[in-house]
Amino acid sequence: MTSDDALKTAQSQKHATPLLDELETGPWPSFVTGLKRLRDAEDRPFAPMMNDLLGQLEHSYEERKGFWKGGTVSVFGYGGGVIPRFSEVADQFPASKEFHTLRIQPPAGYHYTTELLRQMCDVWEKHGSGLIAFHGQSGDIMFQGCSTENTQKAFDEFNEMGLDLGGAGPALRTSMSCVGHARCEKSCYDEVKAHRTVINSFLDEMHRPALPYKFKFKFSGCPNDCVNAIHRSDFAVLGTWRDAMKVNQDEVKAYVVAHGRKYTIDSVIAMCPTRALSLNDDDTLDVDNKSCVRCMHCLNVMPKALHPGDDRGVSILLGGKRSLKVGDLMGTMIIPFMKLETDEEFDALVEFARKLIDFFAENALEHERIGECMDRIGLPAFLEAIGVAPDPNMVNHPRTSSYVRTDDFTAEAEKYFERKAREADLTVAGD
Amino acid sequence: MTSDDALKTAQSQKHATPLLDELETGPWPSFVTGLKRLRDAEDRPFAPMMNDLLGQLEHSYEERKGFWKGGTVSVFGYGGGVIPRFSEVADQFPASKEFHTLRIQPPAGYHYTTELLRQMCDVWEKHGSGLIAFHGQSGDIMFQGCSTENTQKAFDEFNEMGLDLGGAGPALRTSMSCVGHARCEKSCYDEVKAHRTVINSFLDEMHRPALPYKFKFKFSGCPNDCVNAIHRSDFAVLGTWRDAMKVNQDEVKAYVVAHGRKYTIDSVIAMCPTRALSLNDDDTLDVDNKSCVRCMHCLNVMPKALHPGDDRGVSILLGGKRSLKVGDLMGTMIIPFMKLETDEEFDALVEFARKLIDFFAENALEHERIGECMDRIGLPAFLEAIGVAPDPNMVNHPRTSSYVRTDDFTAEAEKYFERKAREADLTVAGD
Amino acid sequence: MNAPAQPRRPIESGVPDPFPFMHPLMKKNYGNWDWHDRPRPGVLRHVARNGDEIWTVKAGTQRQMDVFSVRKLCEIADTFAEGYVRFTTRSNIEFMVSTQDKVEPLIDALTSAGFPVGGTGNSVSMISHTQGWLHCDIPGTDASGVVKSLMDMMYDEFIKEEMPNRVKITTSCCQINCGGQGDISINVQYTKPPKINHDLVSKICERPAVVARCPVAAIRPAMVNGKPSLEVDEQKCVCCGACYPPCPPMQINGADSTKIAVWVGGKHSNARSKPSFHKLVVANLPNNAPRWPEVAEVVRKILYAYKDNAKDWERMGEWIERIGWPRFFELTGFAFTKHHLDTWTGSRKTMNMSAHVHF
Amino acid sequence: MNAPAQPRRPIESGVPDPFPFMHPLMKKNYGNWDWHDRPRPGVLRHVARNGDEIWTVKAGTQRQMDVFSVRKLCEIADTFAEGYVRFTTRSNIEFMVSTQDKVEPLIDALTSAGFPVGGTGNSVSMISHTQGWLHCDIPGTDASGVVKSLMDMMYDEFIKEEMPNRVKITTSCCQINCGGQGDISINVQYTKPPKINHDLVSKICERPAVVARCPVAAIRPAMVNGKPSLEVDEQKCVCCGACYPPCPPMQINGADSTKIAVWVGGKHSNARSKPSFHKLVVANLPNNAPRWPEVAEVVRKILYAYKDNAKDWERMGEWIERIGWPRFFELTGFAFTKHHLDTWTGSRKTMNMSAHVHF
Repeated sequence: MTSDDALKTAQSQKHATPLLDELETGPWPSFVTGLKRLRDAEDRPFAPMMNDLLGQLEHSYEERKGFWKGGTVSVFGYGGGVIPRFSEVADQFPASKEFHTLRIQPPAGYHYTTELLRQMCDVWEKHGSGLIAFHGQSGDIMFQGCSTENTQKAFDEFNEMGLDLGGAGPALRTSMSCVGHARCEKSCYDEVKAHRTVINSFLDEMHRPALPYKFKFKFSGCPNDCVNAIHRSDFAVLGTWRDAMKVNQDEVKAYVVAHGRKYTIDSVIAMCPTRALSLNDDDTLDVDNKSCVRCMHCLNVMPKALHPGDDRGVSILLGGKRSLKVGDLMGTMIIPFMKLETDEEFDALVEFARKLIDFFAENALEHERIGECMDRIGLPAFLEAIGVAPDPNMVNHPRTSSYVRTDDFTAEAEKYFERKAREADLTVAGD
Repeated sequence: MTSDDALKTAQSQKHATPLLDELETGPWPSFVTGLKRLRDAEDRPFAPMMNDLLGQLEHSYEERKGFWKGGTVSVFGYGGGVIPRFSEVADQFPASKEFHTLRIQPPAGYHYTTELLRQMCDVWEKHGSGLIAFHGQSGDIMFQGCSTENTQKAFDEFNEMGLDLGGAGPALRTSMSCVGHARCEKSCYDEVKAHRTVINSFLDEMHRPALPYKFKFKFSGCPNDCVNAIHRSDFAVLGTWRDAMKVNQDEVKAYVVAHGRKYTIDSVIAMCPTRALSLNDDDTLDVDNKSCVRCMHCLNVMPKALHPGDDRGVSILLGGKRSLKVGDLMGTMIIPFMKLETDEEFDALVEFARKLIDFFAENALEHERIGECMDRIGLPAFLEAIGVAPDPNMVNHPRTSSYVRTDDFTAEAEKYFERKAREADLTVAGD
Repeated sequence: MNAPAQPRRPIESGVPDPFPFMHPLMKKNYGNWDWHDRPRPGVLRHVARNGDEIWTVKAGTQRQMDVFSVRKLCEIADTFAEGYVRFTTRSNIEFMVSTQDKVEPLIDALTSAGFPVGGTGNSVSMISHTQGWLHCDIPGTDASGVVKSLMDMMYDEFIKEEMPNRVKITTSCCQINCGGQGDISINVQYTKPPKINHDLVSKICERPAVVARCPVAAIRPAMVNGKPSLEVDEQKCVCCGACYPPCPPMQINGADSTKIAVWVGGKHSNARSKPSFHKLVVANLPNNAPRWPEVAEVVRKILYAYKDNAKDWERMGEWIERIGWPRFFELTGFAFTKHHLDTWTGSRKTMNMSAHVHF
Repeated sequence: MNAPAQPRRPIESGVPDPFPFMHPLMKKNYGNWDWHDRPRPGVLRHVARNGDEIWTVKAGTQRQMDVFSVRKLCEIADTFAEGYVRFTTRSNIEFMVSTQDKVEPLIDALTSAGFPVGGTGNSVSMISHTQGWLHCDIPGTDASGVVKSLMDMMYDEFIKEEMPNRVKITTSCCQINCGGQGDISINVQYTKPPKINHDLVSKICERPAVVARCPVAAIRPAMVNGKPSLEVDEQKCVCCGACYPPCPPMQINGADSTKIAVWVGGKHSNARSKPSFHKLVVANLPNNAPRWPEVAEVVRKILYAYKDNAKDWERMGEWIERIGWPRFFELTGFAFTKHHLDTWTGSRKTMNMSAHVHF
């Protein structure tokens, strides 16, 4: 049959989806039921598209194969942010032959009013499929299912609402931050400010992809790292503190009374990774803050008794990524501590980010992430390039291999002592 | 002056050793004083040799450079065991122009009677320099300083005493075992029997070097590994046990009384690497033997209270070595447990050792240690070659990389289940 | 003839300011929270330094949501809560209210609308997942379907807090593994080298880029049937599928060869142990749409071995570290094979170079 | 003319049976010991299951011993002990006696003969060392001299048991590091590429074997002055000296370029933590014979930082793991430089891929 006939058929008759139907049973909310609701909204422009979408998905379930291919779709002025999808089986499912995704950056921290959500739905019912994901692995709201023709229209309306496209391709990507300051007692810095200040300083890199490969920032308020920054971003900003944790000994005692001594020792004291905790015979807690690595375990378990210290700031880790191509990497600790309170300190964060992006743009190979680039050139060369001095917190331990040429060791040591002397002067001056 | 004149001078006059003299001060026994005693024993044949030896050593201290070169010296019937040393400055120090070392294997466990030591001294005063090291890094007694001519004579006398040369070059090397059964409550197998049974089965490989590179066995009675087998041998045999450790709760309580609760928790309980220990509220010890990794810490600290279990045997680790050329390697756990009590079990150990030596001889590259060979071909191929089934105790954790072709996974899993079924049958049959 | 309308220039507004959309108590106490507890599964109470309290009710969603579901959630938020919601990284929705008395009615409303309340504390939270057949251009499976099947199986563990510590599960539709690390990870594992359509390679693929993409240097340019194409050294190929995205004619998926592997012990948090990668448990599971029962069974075995045996606060990987991998394979009944021995760069450091053993 | 005498054929007797040389109580209770304690530094009491006791007195030696020293030790063993001795892996000598009353006179005899009694329990034991200028063909320094100098400095720590745990120190005269891993390791570190005597290379060296020996593939065959020789790519060369043993004309030692590096945290035992390699602290120390004062000062700083700060039973490396490397460098006053960042194969896994930091 011709494509026109197929279109009519599609409008007049719903595809059978016996395999997908099996995903409507069971207690968890069913995405299939949702897709069908869209298909069955026959007064809406997206109903035929969603019927064919369901048809194609059922076809995938039958064949155990995907039937989308990429292509090129963008909005005026931007090079990225739309994920184009063209059907390879459009002859059978013509109404969903174009099913692009708009990646839209959510408010930092994923806060929404019902009003904002409804406005989004309004736009998406008009121009798109009615299918939305909160959120993609990328941290975007994914408005999934838009024809090529409607992409610009949908974007224009979202953009007028104050929303902007996210990143895709070899570009700065959409970022994420945890709930942090907004509702969490562990939060060590203003995540919203950091997230927005950094990302909004580099929108050109997001909207007009020109980097060797993707580059991601993520912001977690403490080492619990609820947005998985260390592994899932090239540039991870995690809250931490430099001084002693705060201990409320009465609450500690209350915990021991409530849970028992043996249990407290086994599940708190003995689980400290650096043996920085000891329970005194009077059931107060003895904390060796010099040995504490800010792992958060005891703070997590005793949220009333223990809190981060007052001298808060951030650590920055660089180079996290998934498998391709050298294998998974976690980010490496590069800046153990920086303060992040004053505007100058936020500026310094942006400047460091700029230095990194510039280094990445100039030095990474095509399709190479910053973590792979660090591995390729080695940490010493990388640090020199970005102007950061070596610090023992960057490594689990110093080198174990003697295979290195050390004839400039004494000169390098001198640099260290000079730097320490300068830092000591600054500290004195700052007191 | 001619060489003859120099020889006369050497005999008539002692070299000044102002630098070495500085090593005669201080409380620790001075090797220099010992060397001088030999030089000054003017009635002995070795005095001139030791005078020139001191002269050459002083020259090294002045120039900060060594002046020995290798060469070829051996005894009849053997290809190794003598370390040849020829002086590069023999014109100045002619009497020590040949200063070879005989590597002699000590009794397993380094046991000596004064009679044996005196017999050794007698031989060495007659044919050698009078300088002996107990013992070299190789585990040999090093009789240092013998002329080419006297090497055979010295060996013949040692050999008649029941002593044999050790290994050198690309060969089976001299082994070591800890004091073990002879005086240690931690000992989990008969180290002397293992050491002698294994090494004396392969003397041909020791005396006639024909392997790709050195191959070392070492025997430690428990995981404290007092002879450093894991790192310093290709084939490390360490005692261990499979059942529960033995706990004397009265001695535990006595320890807590003597040392205090907090101290006991901090220095015993919290130092257990797998949190397998917990102190009950009545000061008895709660041991989770399934989680215990036999690290020995608690047994070391409480030797009266805690002992290895009864079901003792050995673990075998393969591939330890120093830097050259891939960097240091510790041995990898290959046989987590084998019994070593009956003659059949000792035979099985020898057979496994034979399999390893054969594999090494056939597959290693020139100057490649077994650990490097394992790295080069990968653990799966190595295990297949030596006929050992994969075991989770061989690794810290299973693979983290998905980069492997797994289409035969199900067949491999079948092999595992069949093996487990066979083992279960054997266990039932053995009960 | 009219001049064409000038297209609209984008307003490059970037990340939206969240404060206009943030619950008033969160705005008021921004940066000043003191502690929190969990009065019941699915409910958090946060207390500010000034004594203010905010109550959060957390519910699971299907992630791929139709506008009707979104509007339903809005309706609940307006009727039973205070009009403010947020989403978590794992696609749960949170409703914030200022008084405790709103909590129970809100829970009832969500539950009766089919949204399970839970996912807090030591529960099995929603599975983090990727796009799959629904929207991806290179998928080996359909994450949405796998997740729905698994969450049905683990529903009780979402609405309760009975796990030793939180359980974060991920799925991925190809070996790029966008789903990331998880306490349990369910990922596509290809088992055969790509099948190459040599007629299309030179038309579609930038051949040097494809050659460069291979992690094991198994791809080389070749003339096939007189056409420039690419060939794969099947001895070297690790079947990772890295060549497929830049070169769709190198089809890595096959109805028989696209399999599922299950991994355990991945961890993103720094709590106690450092972040860690997940480790292989089982490979070669069938890609059995629509409900993947074999995968669900494997996940169930792992989950309940953990629930029954781990001590409080041990995450999956930490539990296994303590009891040892031999015992893990024993408790779960899976096979340990040569494929569990790492062979990738750095594998030497995964070997047990010690006498530490578990019996 | 007489036929030449037939040379004597060796008796391949291998490892001697130790039982004829073993103290009678050790033979009697072989495999049946129950526990031990240390009544004082240098003395061990072992108790057998049947109640038998054996007392061991441990003393330090110079390792490179003249026969007169050996005979002196024999004399002490016959007069004050029971004629049986053994040596430890670290060249200490042990005298076994069957009754406690022999212990004090034996200690006195050893002490007055200049042999320090100690090296037991949590002491600094004798330094494990290599041959050096005295006997090695490739040495960069003289281990015997370094060891004598250091043991003089640490004498008190040998005869006392005041360390947090045992301290095992090693020295090595070249980068092959025959001395092995130590809590503190004092090793030669070459700092310049080999100086090649091109006239001798082709005569003395098997060139392909030398090329193969280089860990960084920096050596290649070359014609120099019309002679076949070898050349070194100095950009690649890591100055390890691996080429020097198979090719003495590639001289790696130089009065100015042979330096000493000090490493910490190596550990052979499986107690608590798995065995570990030592890590770099300071490089480029002068090879300052005859007493190496700069090296001794570095070792002293490390040793006393450990003694003053570690908790009971922490070995050097375990102490540093707890307090963190930043604090270690702070307490000892050494510099942390780019050279402390590992660049060798597998170095990625030495990086801190976590938010765990020490301040």
